[in-house]
Amino acid sequence: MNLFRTALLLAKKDLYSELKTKQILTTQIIFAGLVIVVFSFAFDPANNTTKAVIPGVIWVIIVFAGILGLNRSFISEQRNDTMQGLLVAPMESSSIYLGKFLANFAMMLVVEIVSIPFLFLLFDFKFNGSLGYFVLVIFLGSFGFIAIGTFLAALAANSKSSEMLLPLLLFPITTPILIGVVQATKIILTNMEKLSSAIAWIQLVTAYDVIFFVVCFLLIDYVLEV
Amino acid sequence: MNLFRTALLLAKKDLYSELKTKQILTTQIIFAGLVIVVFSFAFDPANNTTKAVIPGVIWVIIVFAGILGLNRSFISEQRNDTMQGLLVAPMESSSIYLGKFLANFAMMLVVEIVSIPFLFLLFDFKFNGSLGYFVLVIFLGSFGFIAIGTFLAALAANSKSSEMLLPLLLFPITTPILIGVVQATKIILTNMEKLSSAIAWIQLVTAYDVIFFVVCFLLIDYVLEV
Amino acid sequence: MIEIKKLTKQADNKLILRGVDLSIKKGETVAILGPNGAGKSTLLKVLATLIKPTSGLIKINGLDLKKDHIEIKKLLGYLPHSSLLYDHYSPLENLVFFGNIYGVNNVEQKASKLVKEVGLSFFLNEPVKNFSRGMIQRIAIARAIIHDPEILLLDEPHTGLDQGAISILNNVILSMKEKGATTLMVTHDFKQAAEICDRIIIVKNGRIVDDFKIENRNLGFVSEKYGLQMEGVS
Amino acid sequence: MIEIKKLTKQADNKLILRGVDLSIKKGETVAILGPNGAGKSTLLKVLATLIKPTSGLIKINGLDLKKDHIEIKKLLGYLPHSSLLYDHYSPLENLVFFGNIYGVNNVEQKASKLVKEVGLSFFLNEPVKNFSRGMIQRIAIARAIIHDPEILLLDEPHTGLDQGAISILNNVILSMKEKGATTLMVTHDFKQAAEICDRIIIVKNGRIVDDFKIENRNLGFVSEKYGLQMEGVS
Amino acid sequence: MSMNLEREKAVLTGTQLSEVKSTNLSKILFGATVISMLISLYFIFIFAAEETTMHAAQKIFYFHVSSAWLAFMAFFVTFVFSILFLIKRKRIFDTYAYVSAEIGIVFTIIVLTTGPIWAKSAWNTWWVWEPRLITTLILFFIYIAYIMIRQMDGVWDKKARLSSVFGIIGFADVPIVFFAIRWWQTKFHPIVFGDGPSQQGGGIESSMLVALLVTITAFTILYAYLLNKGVSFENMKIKVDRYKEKLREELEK
Ligand code: HEM
Ligand SMILES: Nc1ncnc2c1ncn2[C@@H]1O[C@H](COP(=O)(O)OP(=O)(O)OP(=O)(O)O)[C@@H](O)[C@H]1O
Ligand SMILES: Nc1ncnc2c1ncn2[C@@H]1O[C@H](COP(=O)(O)OP(=O)(O)OP(=O)(O)O)[C@@H](O)[C@H]1O
Ligand SMILES: [Mg+2]
Ligand SMILES: [Mg+2]
Repeated sequence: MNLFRTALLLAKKDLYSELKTKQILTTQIIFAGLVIVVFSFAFDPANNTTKAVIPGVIWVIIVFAGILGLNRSFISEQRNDTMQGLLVAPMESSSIYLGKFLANFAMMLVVEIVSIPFLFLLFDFKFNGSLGYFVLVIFLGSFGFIAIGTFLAALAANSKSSEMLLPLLLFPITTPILIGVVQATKIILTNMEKLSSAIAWIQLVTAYDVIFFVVCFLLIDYVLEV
Repeated sequence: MNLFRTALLLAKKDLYSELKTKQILTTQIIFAGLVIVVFSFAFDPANNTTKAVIPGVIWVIIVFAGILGLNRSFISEQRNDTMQGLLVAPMESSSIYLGKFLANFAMMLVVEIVSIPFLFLLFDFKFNGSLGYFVLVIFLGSFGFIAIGTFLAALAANSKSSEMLLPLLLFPITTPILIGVVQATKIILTNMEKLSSAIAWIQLVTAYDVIFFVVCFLLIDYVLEV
Repeated sequence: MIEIKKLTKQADNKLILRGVDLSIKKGETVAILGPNGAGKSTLLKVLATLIKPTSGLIKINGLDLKKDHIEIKKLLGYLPHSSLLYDHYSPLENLVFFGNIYGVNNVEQKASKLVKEVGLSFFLNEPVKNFSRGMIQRIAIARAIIHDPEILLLDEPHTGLDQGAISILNNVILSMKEKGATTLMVTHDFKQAAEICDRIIIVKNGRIVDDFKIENRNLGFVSEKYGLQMEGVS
Repeated sequence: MIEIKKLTKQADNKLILRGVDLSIKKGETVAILGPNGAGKSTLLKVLATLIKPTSGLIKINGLDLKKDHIEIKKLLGYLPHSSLLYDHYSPLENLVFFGNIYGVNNVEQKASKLVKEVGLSFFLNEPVKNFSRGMIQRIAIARAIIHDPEILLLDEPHTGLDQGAISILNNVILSMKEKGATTLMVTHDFKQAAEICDRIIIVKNGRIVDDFKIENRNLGFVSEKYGLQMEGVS
Repeated sequence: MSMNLEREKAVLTGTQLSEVKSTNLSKILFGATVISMLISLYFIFIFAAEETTMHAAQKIFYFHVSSAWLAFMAFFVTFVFSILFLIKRKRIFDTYAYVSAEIGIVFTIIVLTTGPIWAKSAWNTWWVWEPRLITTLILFFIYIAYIMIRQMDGVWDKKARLSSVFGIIGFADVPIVFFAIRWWQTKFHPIVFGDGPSQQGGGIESSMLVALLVTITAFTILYAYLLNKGVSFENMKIKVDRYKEKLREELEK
C-alpha cells in the first residue's frame, strides 16, 4: 500500500541520516547514562531499599531519552521548511506520522537495548524474573509512549518553543501508560508471584496503546494541516 | 562600563520578550510542577522517610527546568541569524555571555521562588533549618549551574542538534556543584547540627562557581568566534 | 486547468486575500506581479495546499482542492522562498528522496541528470548546508521539478541566481511549457516576467487588479501597466 | 578606507577565497558581481568580522580588522541574506534594540523615521514574523543603517523588494553616499549595479578577475565586461 | 544548458604537514613498549609479593592504578594542547589533543572494567556508588562529550576551537577524581599514596610499589607509542582527504 511505502521511505530517510551522524542515538544513550548517575547521587543506591526504584528509573530513562529523540523528530524538519516539502508531496499525513513513528521507535529500542543492561549492572541488580514478560512490558510501554509522543511532537512542533512544550503535553497524557508499565515492571522484576496482577496491567497498557495509536493515526490529519 | 551596558541591554531584550510571551517561564514552572507530582507518586509523601529525598527533588527540578531555559537562550538567536546581528555589533563577546547569563539567572530565580514553596507545601515539609543558609545554597548552586550552563549552551548552539548536546555537556561538568549543593541542602534541611560540614560544602561550591565563572568569561571569546 | 472562485484568506483579523477570481488554462505561463505584502505568496501557498482558504472554491484539473488533494499534489511542483532541502544531505540524496516520495521511476539517474542540468555536478555529493544562496536555489528548482509536474508554482524563482542560472531556469520553464505544463510565477523582476510569460496578473491588496496577455516580450508594456496600478502608492 | 591584501579563506580543504587584493576609497560605491558560489558573500562576511580569514591582511579606516574589531564594527552596516530580526518583536522594537546596542541617540525617533522611510509605518507595531518577504527585507535594510554606518556591506539587498522599495533603497544608498559613506554591494542585478555604483568588481572562483569604473549608468558596458569574464563558462 | 560552476584547483596543493614523525621513532617506541610490558609482567606476577586476602585477583591492581594514572596524564596532555591550540591555532596541536583524549578514554575504559572485576572479588559487588567511582564515570562521560563535539558538523577549525574549549573546562574533573577519596570519607576506595581523612589501608609493600612503578613506566611508554601512532594516523587521514579531494577534482574535469 502506498501509505506504508511512503512511511517506510520517510523512516528510512530519518534512520539513514541518523546512521550518518549517529548524533541522536549517542546523545540518548549518554543521556540515559547520565540520568542513572544523577539518580545515583540523588538517591543513595547503596541503601537496599533503593533497589525498589529500579523499575521507576528504567522508565524515567526511557521517558527522558525518548523525549530528546521525539523533539528532534519534527524540529529537524523545520530547517528550510522541509516539513512543507513533505506536506506538498502526494501522501496522506498519516504516512508522515507512521514514518516518524517507525524511526523513533527503532531508535528507542536501540537505546533500551544498550542502557537497561547497563543499569542492571550499575545498580548490581540480579535479574530473576521472567525475561519474556520483561521484554514484552518494555516493548508495549515504549510503543505507547512513542506513538503518543510522535503525535504530540508533531503538535508541539507548530509552536515556537516546541522542545519545551512537548514534555508538558506528553507527561500528563502518557501517565496511565507509565503507571501501568512501572507497576508491571516492578512485579516482574521483584515479585513474580503476583504475575496475574502484572498481566492485568499489561492488558490495560495494551488497550491504551491500541486505542491511542488508532486515535493518533486518525487525528494526525488535523495536526499537520497548515 | 560599556561591557555592562550592552550586557544589560541584551538581558533586558530577553526578559522583555519573555514578559511578552511568557513561554519559557510558564513551561519551566509547569515542568517543575510535573516533576514534583511525578515524585510525589514515586515516593509517597505521607511516608516519613521520603522527606529525605526532598533535597534531591529540589535540585532535580532546578536542573531540568534550568536546561529547558538554557537551551532556548541561544537557540532563539538562530532564527533569522540574529546571533550574527549581535556578533557584528560593536561589543565584546563577554558582553553577550553576561547578558545571557543575567537573563537566564533571573528566570531561574523566578522558577525557584515559585516551585520550592510549592514543593514544601505538597510534601508537607516543615522548614526548621536556617532559611538564610538555605537561600544561600540555592543561590550559589543556581549561579554556578547557570553560569556554566550559559557557556555550554553557547558552545552547543553550534551543533545541529544542540538541545540534545547541551545536557551531555552540562551534566558531567556541573556534577561537582550538584553533589555539593545536594549535600549542603540535605544537611541544612534535616540536620542542622552538622552545619560546619555544610559550610565546607558551600565553600567548595563557591570556589567552583568563581573559578568557572571566570574561566567561562575568558573562554567565551573562543566559543562565539565565528 | 486552475479555477479559483471567490477565494479569501483571513489570518487573525486581517484579510490577506479578498476575493480572488482566476482561471488559468493548460499550458499558460502566468506571471504574478504586485507590491510587497500584496498576498502573492499567500495565493501560491493556498494553491500548493499549504494553507487552507477561509472561503472560496478551487479546482485544479477539474478536481476539487479539498477532496482530491492527493491527486492534485501529484500535479504540483512548488518552489517557495525556503529551499525545502535537508541540510546535511547532498543534492543527490535530497532529490532521490523527494523523487521516491513522488514515485518517480529511475530516480537516481533522473536526479543526477537534473543536478547536472542546474550546473552543480561538481557538488553532487556534498552536503547542501555549505552551499551559497544561488547554489541552493538551483537545487531547490531541481527539487520542484523532479517529478515533471504539470503545474509549476514558483515564488520568486530567480532570487539569488546568477545570469547563467537565470537562463537555465528560463529554459527549463520554457521547455516544460512545450511539454504542456502550466506555470504560475510570482516575481518582482519584470524583465524575466516579460521574457517567459504570456500572461500577467497584478495583485494588489489581496485582489487581482489587472490581468492581461503580453506578446513579444514587451517589457515596456508590463512596466506601464504596473505603473498604472501603483499610481500614488509609490 | 578598506584595504585588503592577499586575503584567503579556506574551509576544510576548499579554498573559497584565493588571494583577494582590493582597496576601496572613502565614498566609493562598489558593486561586486560574479557567478553563484564565487565567494562574494564570503568576502562580505570576512569584512563584517563574521568569518576569520585564513590568511591575509585587512585594514579598515587604517585600523587592523583583527585588533580593533570593536572600533571597526561601529563603522559597519551589514545586510546579509537573513534578516537578523527578532521574529516576535515589532519593527520598532527591533530597530530600537539594535540602535541601543550601537549607542544611537534618540533611538526611538530615529527608528520610527526609518520605518516610515521604508514604507511600513502601518506595521510599526506588528510582530515581524507575519511579514512578507519584501516587508522583512525592508526592515532589514532599516536595521543595517540605523547607526548611520560609514561602510555599508549589502548582500543582494534588492532581493524580494518591489519596484517602489527598490527605488527607496537606491535613494537611501545614494543619500548615504552623499554623506560620505562607502558601499559594497553584492548583486546579480546588473541594472541596479549600473544605476547606483561607480565601480564594479567581478569575482570568480575566489579571485577578483575584473575591476573597473563605470559612468553614466552604462548597463551595456557592465554586461559586456561580465560576459567577457564568464566566456566559455555559461 | 551545460553551464557548470567552476571549481578549478579548489584543493590545496603542497601539503603543509611536515613529515616530522619519522617511522624510526615509532619503531623504537614499539620495541620499548613490548620490552617494558614484558618486564612489568615479570614484576607483577613473579617479583611482587602476593596479597594476603585477595591473592591473584590483587594483581589487577597494577593495571588498574597504572591505567588510571595514564588516563589522567592523557587528559592533561589534551588540556595542555587545547590551550596551545587556542593560542597558536596550529592544526597539529589539535590533532595531539584529540588523539590524547581518545587514548585517555581507552584507559578510562580499562579502569572502569578492571575496577569492577576487582570490586567483585574485593567488595563482592560489581559497582557501588562511591565518590571516586562516580567521578570516574563522569570523567568518562566528559570525554565522550568531547568526542561528540568533534563529531559536530562544520569545518575543522570550528570543531577544533570548540573542543579545545571543552577540553580545558572538562579537565576540571581530573583533580576531582584524584581528590575524591581524600575529600569524602569513603568506605571503599583505599588511599595508598599520601594521607587522607582516614588513614585506613595506607601504605604498600615495597615489592608491590616497585612492581607498580615498573608497570606505570611501561604504560607510559605504551601511551607515547599510541600517541605517536595515532597522530601520524590522523595526519595521514588529513592528507588522504586532501588527495581524495584533488583526485575527484581531476576525475570530474
Ligand atoms: C569499580 C570501579 C573502580 C573505579 C572506577 C576506580 C577508579 C580508580 C581511579 C580513577 C584510581 C586512580 C586515582 C589515584 O590513583 O589516585 C583508582 C585508584 C585505586 N583504586 Fe580504584 N576504582 C575502582 C575499583 C577499585 C577497587 C574494587 C579497588 C580495591 C578494592 C580499588 C583500589 C584502588 C587503589 C588501591 C587505588 C590506588 C589508590 C590511591 O590513589 O592511592 N579500586 N581507582
Ligand atoms: N500568518 C499571518 N498572520 C497575519 N498576517 C499575515 C500572515 N501571513 C501573511 N500575512 C500578511 O499577509 C500579507 C501578504 O503576505 P504575502 O507573503 O502573501 O505577500 P507577498 O505578496 O508575497 O509579498 P512579497 O512581495 O513581499 O513577497 C502581508 O501583509 C503579511 O503581513
Ligand atoms: N562552511 C563552508 N564549508 C565548505 N564550503 C563552503 C562553506 N561556506 C561556503 N562554502 C563554499 O564557498 C563557495 C562560495 O560561497 P559564497 O556564499 O561566498 O558564494 P556567493 O558568491 O555568495 O554565491 P551566490 O551568488 O550564490 O550567493 C561555495 O562554493 C560554497 O559551497
Ligand atoms: Mg512573497
Ligand atoms: Mg551569496
